[in-house]
Amino acid sequence: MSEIPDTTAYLIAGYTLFVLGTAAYIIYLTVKWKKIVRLKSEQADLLKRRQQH
Amino acid sequence: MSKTGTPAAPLLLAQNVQKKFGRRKVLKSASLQLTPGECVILTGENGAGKSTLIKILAGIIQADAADTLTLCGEPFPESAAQRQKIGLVSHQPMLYNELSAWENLRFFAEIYAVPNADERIRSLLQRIGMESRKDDPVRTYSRGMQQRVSICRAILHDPELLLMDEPFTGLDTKSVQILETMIREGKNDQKAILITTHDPMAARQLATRFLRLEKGQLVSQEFEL
Amino acid sequence: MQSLFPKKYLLLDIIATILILCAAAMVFLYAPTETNMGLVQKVFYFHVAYAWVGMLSFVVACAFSIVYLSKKDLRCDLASEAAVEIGLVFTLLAVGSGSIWARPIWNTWWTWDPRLTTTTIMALVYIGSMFLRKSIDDPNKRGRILSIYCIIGCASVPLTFFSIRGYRSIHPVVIGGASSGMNMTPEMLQTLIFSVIAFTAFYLALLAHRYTYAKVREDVEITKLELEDMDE
Amino acid sequence: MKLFLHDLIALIKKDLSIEKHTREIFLVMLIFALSILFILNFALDTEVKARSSGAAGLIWVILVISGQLSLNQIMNLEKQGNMLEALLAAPISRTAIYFSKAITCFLGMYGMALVIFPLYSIFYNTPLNSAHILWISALGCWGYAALGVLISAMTIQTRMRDILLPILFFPVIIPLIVAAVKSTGAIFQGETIGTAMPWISQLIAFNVIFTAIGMISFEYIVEE
Repeated sequence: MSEIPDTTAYLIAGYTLFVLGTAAYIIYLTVKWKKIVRLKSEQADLLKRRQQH
Repeated sequence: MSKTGTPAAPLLLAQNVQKKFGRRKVLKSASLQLTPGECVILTGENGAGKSTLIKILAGIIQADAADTLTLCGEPFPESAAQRQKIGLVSHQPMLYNELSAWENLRFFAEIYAVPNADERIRSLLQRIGMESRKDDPVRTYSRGMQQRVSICRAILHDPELLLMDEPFTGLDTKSVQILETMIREGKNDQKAILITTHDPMAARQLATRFLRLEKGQLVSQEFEL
Repeated sequence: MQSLFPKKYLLLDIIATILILCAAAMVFLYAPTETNMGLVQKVFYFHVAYAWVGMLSFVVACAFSIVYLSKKDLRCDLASEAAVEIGLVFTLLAVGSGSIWARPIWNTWWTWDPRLTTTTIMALVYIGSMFLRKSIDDPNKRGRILSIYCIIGCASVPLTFFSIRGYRSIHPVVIGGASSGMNMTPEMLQTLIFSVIAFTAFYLALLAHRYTYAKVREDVEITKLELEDMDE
Repeated sequence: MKLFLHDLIALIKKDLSIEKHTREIFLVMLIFALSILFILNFALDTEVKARSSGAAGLIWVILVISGQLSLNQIMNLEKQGNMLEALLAAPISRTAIYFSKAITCFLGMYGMALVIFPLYSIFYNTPLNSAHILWISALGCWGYAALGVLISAMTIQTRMRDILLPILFFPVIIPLIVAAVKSTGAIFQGETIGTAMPWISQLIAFNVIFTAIGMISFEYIVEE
């Protein structure tokens, strides 16, 4: 039975690419989400103060 | 829209026209009625939506929603044939800079299918005193000259409705006189004219009615003449 | 709404994460090591899943574009924007993992194989449309123009595949079918199908989040205008 | 139908007379193409350039890259004096505007192809050896112009204008270029039409598809 070539290095490379890529995108999304939520709450306060006048 | 018993059927009837420009609702519910022989001055600050209304009536852009929008009774902007009855003057001259006045008018005469175009163009050019410069490219003209040629372009096909978007901006006195005579003639041949301007004093003596565009609605305005 | 993530999609997130973990478990524990490729063959499962999601996302974006053109509902444009962005990320990861997987087998990082080339061209179309989206401000015009470009892209990418297929092809791999000289044992096939399902669920969760983000950003813009009006 | 044709001819005459006055689009494109031809000459060894399939590919690369200049320019004419609105206000159908732009661009491209093809065969004495080249290159140029005008109508309304056109246009025009290169290459190699037919039929199919998409969606792109 031919000896199975040892390609574990590429396996690790492949899966680190998957994990890092997906994680990077998720982090990117959360950062943008946090920014926009903060902006929205600031606006909500501004709106409330404006309506009181 | 005071209906002082004008017998003629309205040339243009627009009710509850709405248009959002970007995220801003520029026209909340504009209603307007134009009868032949009328000259309506529409004022309003810059950005109030005057140009948008003119573009909708000219068929360039479509309103988001409108109860009725009819020209001579038929539903409006969809069909290209309807636009044959409309002449448009905008603060930009809308002429091809590289072409001469003659070539520009020849081109527009062809797409508006103007009968015996050459005499029509020649007579119009004479009237605005551009006979001598008719073969120079438009980019060599002064602003006043360009606007005069643009006015010729608008009335070339003898439209029933004349829309003018801030036509008086940047005109020299001679061009203003020519514009006023054209408007007066238009009123006499029972054309309906709508002029937008942010300076209400312009062409006051020509106007039969005044409208103001505020908060996206058309409000009729009585001026002590 | 200070939460890290919108609550609405928590359930979807949980399901997606569980599915992915199971898929990973299946890949490493259940699926046998392929005889003549060695361990690197395990990259194949996720590679196909990512490529599938990339293509699916392109079709989803195209579908939303068609709906937008017929219904002029701005939300469809936002959904299309979300689908395009996620599609691009998955396609790039698929192409990257594809070349890593190909390296030991055909000892080249890149092969002009029709499927791989078409996927990369699809990524180019994605990037082009994102540039286009950034450079138009008026939301209505942006929606209209982006929808049409998305439909053109959706028409052109399959045409690219057909036109270059006759060109030169090393491994006639059909999605999910037998891979180049790799005999697909039943366990392998099950793992593959499971990971494709897992990543489709993950895709839906991501799409929901990205869409919500776009929706909130749009609301912020609208309230900005309202605030301006109130100032007058 | 007569009216449509009448408007179409008027629009094309207008574009051509502007071109006659400024001589911009065609001459600029031609000189750009020649300079690329010379650059490629030094960049590639003679063997590639002389081989018939290489020749077809190189000619089409030159046409595709320099054709992009005319695409930007053609829509720019309308954008300067805000003329697109004048045309939209005129009683002509939007498809007439689309076809006039596509035909003008096609004439520029085809004119350039008629210069580049013989010039290339002179420079590298590759035989053109059949008149079929004429209509095959016409098909290629038409498909290019039909989709190009559509993408140019989009990018002309954006902030980045000319830079955006190649990024958006080249990825989606690839199928047409592949078919065009393959067909021309087959003809250069002296194959009969029969053997090159699979590629030519693909070229025709792409032409039909892109023109159809163009006709339908041009109106959506230009109207505000």
